[in-house]
Amino acid sequence: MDFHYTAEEEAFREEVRAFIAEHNIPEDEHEDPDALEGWHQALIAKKWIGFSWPKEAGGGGGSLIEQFILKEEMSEARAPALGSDFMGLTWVGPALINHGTEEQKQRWLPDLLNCRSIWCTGYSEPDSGSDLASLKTRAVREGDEYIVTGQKIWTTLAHKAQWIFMLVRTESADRYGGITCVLIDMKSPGIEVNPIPNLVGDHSFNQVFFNEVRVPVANRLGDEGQGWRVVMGALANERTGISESTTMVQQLDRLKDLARRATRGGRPALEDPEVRRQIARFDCRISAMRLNGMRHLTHQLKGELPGTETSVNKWLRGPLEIEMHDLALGLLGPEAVEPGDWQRTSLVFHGTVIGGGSPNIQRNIIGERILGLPKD
Amino acid sequence: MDFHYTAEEEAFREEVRAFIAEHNIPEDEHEDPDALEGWHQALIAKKWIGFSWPKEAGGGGGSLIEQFILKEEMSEARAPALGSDFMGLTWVGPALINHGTEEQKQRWLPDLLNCRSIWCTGYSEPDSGSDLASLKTRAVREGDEYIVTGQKIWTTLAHKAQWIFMLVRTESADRYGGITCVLIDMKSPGIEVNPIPNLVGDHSFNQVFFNEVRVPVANRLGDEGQGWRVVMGALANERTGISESTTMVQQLDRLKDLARRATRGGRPALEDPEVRRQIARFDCRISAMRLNGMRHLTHQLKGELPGTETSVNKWLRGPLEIEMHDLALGLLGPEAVEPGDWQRTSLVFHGTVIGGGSPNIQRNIIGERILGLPKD
Amino acid sequence: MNFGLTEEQELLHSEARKFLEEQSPLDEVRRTTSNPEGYCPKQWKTIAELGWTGLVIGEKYGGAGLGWIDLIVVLEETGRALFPSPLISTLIAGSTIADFASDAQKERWLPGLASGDEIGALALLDDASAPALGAAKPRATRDGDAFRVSGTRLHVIDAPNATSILIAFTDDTDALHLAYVPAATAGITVEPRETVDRTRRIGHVTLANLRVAPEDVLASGDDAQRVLESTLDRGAVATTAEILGAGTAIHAMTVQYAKDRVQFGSAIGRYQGVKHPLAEMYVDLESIRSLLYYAAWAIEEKPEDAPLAASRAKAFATEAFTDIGVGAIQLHGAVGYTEEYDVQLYLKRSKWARPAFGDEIHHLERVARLGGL
Amino acid sequence: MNFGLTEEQELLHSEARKFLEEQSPLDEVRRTTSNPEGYCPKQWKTIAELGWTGLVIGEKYGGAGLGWIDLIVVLEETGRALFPSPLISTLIAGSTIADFASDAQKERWLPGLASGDEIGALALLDDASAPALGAAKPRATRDGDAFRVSGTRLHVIDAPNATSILIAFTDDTDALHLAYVPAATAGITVEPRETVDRTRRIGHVTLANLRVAPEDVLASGDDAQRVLESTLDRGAVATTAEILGAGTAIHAMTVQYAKDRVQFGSAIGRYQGVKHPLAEMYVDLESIRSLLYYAAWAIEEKPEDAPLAASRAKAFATEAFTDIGVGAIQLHGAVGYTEEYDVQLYLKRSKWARPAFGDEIHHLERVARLGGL
Repeated sequence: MDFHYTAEEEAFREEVRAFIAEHNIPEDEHEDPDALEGWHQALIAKKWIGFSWPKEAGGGGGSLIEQFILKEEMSEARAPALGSDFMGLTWVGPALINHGTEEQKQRWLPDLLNCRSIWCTGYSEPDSGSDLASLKTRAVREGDEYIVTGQKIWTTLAHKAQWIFMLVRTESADRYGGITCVLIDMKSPGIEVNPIPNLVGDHSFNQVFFNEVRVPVANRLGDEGQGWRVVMGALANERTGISESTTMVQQLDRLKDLARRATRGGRPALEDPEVRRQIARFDCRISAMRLNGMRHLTHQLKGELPGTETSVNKWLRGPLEIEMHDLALGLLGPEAVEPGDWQRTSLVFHGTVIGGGSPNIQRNIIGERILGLPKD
Repeated sequence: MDFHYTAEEEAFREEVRAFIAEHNIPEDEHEDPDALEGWHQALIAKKWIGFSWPKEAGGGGGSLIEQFILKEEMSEARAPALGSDFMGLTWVGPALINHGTEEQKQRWLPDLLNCRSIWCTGYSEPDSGSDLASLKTRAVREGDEYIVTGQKIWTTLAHKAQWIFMLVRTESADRYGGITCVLIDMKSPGIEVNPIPNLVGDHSFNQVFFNEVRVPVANRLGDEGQGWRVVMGALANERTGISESTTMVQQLDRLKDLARRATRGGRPALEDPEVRRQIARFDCRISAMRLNGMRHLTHQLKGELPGTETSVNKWLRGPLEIEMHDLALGLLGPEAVEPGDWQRTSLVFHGTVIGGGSPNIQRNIIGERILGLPKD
Repeated sequence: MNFGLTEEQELLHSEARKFLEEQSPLDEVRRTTSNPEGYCPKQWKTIAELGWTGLVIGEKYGGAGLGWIDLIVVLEETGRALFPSPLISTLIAGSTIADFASDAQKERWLPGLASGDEIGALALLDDASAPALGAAKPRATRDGDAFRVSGTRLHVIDAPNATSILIAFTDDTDALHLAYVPAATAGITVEPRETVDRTRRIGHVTLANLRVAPEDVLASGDDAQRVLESTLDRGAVATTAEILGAGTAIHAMTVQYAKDRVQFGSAIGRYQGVKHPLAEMYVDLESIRSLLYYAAWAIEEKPEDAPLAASRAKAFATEAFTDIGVGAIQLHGAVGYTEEYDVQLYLKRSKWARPAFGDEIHHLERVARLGGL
Repeated sequence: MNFGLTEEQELLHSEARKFLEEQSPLDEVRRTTSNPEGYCPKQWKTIAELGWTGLVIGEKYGGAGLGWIDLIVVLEETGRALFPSPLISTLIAGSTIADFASDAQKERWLPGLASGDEIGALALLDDASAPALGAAKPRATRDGDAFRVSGTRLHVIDAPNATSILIAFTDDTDALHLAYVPAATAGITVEPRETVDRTRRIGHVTLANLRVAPEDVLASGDDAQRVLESTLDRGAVATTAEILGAGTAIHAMTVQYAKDRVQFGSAIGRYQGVKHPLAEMYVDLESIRSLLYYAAWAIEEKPEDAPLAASRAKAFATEAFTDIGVGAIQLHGAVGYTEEYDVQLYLKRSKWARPAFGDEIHHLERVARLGGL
């Protein structure tokens, strides 16, 4: 066991810190396109967008430990995201690298790495939430084209994306084997995007309708029927939960600040042992998330298959979000009825939690794939 | 809504109180046979054993509200049980009254009412816990006898009982319809009783083996295949949870006493708001149990079918027991490693909770029978 | 012994529900609450005609002359419907005046409160964790036989729409006084505040050298303490009734969703991971109902039990409703936190209900204290 | 960066497990713990020969010269096996002396502790919620260059079998001192106490005018505070290691039961009401492992992190193990609380582990304080 870093790793960390010192932008400008443009250009110059991708694909070829250091420092500094296109970099790039033809890579990867495209991903459908493989959107081949008809839901950023990376059904009988991955131009005739505002009125989700949309067969990624494998493979380099734990630490710091100025039963909240214990419990659990992530990273470094370990941290996060918000709103007291930061996140954090798969799914994965209990 | 009682009901309550004042015995003598003998004789004279049974069956013919008042006063006074044979009075008597022949009633009821018999009940089997209807002990008819072979488990007091009231399988194909109720003399050849001590070494459970035990057909209660109905019918007059809530109030009082003398983080425990809140939460939940029971009783008084309402209080009790013991052991601090009352009940209360059906079963009953969710 | 509703109460219950289902379905609620006043004066007039505003006001003052059980029966339904109106504040103002004010004060206020022409508000709370028993923050000086009162009360429910307000203040001898005054009096300013739960309106109430005449004072000294405590208990019980209705509604929506939504080949309600939380919510709602009924009964029939009963009900209901709100959203998955789906309206209500008339911290401490700790 | 075990540590791990499975299965544990001394001297000798008692003692004193990660690897296994022995106390006594004592003291005590001839005990705690930092209750007066110490320590783990004891006391200037003394010294009495968890032995230690010579004193003043705090952290980390092993064992037994037990036509592990609690226990155990590994690493490699890391580990593990114990019994149903079934032995261990070296109340407060609150 050794938490020390090599001299090269320490040097890389210093390089990241220097970069942040020079280029980081304040949190309230994270939505400002001009500020972000400079940030992105600096990242592109470093090849830190697509840092984990191999150099021959135009990526940074960063080692696992370097990726970890980069992400850790960025979260600590509350820096903007590593690129403008989360979906594209998380799903589309790795899938193209693993399954794309040379032509496909040439066509899409450079824009991805240079922040010149925005992708959305089409997995969920109205009747298939946790149960992705029950998707029904169908693609029927006609010559050199697929005719795609169906609908996707919860499609983040579909109203801004140029492309959608999505799963369609090319054969109906086979649950997994009938699924194919296609990349579709969002300007194609027959696509209609309807916003789904969330409970505080923000628009990030959409419903996307496909009415006989014509998609060149050249836009198919992988073979017909390989879609499930293409998408699941992109998950191989899944999150360790370490940067999530950094976010949670920052949230805990805000909660401590709130506790320092709040009252509880007429006395300063910090004189209430229950408040202190609750915060301490959050601290322990966040620390566990971070260290679980480190053990997971160690397994990755040793070349062991990542498997299902991320479910552990995903499950830890849900109750943590709920309980931290519960305490925060309690500390706010009557002020909790007015709009504010904690009030807002107490309404929308469910999205974060559900976004990682419903809590029941995480527990099923642990129970069935790790503990070997029978499937329900 | 009216929590007042009629003059007759108040008079009955006074009668109960006077009885208790005269006959009650201290808690540390509740196991003393001599002390109990006097108590039982006094109860028998009042017809308060089998108080809910009709007068023509030798019972007290007490109204529902009188039964409630009797039980309430008895629990408040921490008096001994209303009779020596809990199983017999709860299950066997009502089943005999509903389904027994005149001869069967004459044979068994008087002993039950006069504390001259002890019954045990044979439902659970090694492979059928929550799933009672999967029982396998079989009874094969030979002339005027059944030949019973199989085993029962968790048979409380089998080592002291003269009789067992049990379910056997007379037909294998029909899950519910193949079950028959028989009453067997525990001295019959072929019965073997093995003790199952619990985790603190107490002996109340047994395993009972039946090896070709001959049982006269006259000992069958109800028709062949009616066993399920016979047993479930005996539950019709189920507990409302009110006397359980009285027990919980007494336990809460003990917990408050413990909190008054304990320390927490180096200060008096009662100065710790968390301790005060936890105890207040228990108070609220126990109060809810009691009032839920009153609403249930009101439904019974109005002649509405009792149904599944008792599941509500059964589910409330389990977590309450767990959390109250958790706080008690925490308050005891290092003393919790030594034997003592709270330590003992912290080990054995699970029996109380599981005895009422596992917590999962209670939630299934509520989810399926009350909320109408699909069966699993 | 009868711990249930009478036939008349059952009828009131189903009529209230029917009325609200027809007149104020949730899309109507959404429309109404986007108006600045946050309620519909026409509907307000209608419920006043139905007798709701004067439920517990005597017939001689134009009220229905009913009791607190009837009141919670109606409030369960307004809670279920998230009916946006200043009903709770108006009812409690009327209830307190009817039980504790002088005949002259009853004459002055009760007919208007019963007819709905008056809309009440209760400017009583210091903060949610510690409602203002003991010395109230607004302070008064003597001005002949009147008082001059200055001070602020935050987050006063229904204040923006109120025509009259119950205030509490202490004089220079630290004696507590309660007074009921017209909202339009010089020296009273109401600053409306935005709320998470748009179906409720709140505001900060500032008293600046407000003149309170002797005839405005409802109670003074120990009397005022008693009336204030009882008024807050009534508020807690009324809020619990709305919690019960709202909690039952969100639970029913989630049960229905669990029956309809199919995943992996089964309705998700089949899975114990969905079924069991729904069962637990049901147990909580049943328990809230029992605690609430008893507290409402105690207000009228056994006032010495009312403080403990009210605090038990509000404490339990607050914690349970907070959990039910979050749990219901989770069980709905993504659809639960869309703007369009109604379940979120109830989640927002749970955020309002928590501090209203004392949060769980306040009421649990009171349960502990009244329970001998 | 490597947050895992080395190959040597993995080997130690599997050898420890193999040894205990063979030499100390649970029926053997039941036999051993019914003896008065509560452990098997022959097995003690064997594990000493395996090097366990001297794991973190240098080779020059006859120890194995290994580190704290190796130590927790072994204690995870003794916890899993509920191995009854005074190993924890002996290891911590050795670890503290090795790290903080003078050379002469090391010469005096380490060979015996390494060889298992000495059995240690730590008579340090005031009560579980507040381990005795600051002024320790036993008080000392000066007697020439020696001390005379009187006072009592309750519930001292392994005291009935100890041959030497670490004590803490304050002198008449309120300075703290730590001393390591032979248990057979005149003035020390050990009163064995019954325990819920029969696999552990505890006793009350009374010091009556005990003479402590200068050469017995390990540390004084601020030094003593530091050594005492570190010793208690080591105790907390060692206990957490045994919690991890015991928790993993009871969890594995329950998972197996859930696979084997058939009800309503399915193995009960299929139902989410069983599957999900088992998944949550797994998450807790993984988290205990992570927190524990880091705390053990910090003791040697980053002592400034050790107090927070140790308290996080013990606080989290204590609460999780308490829940796992109760949950495992519940999931077993009736069989879980029979004497015969082994799962109850682990439930009893959870009752012991909770207060040992500070309960969750103590450690959570420490986490809060060290976290800046």
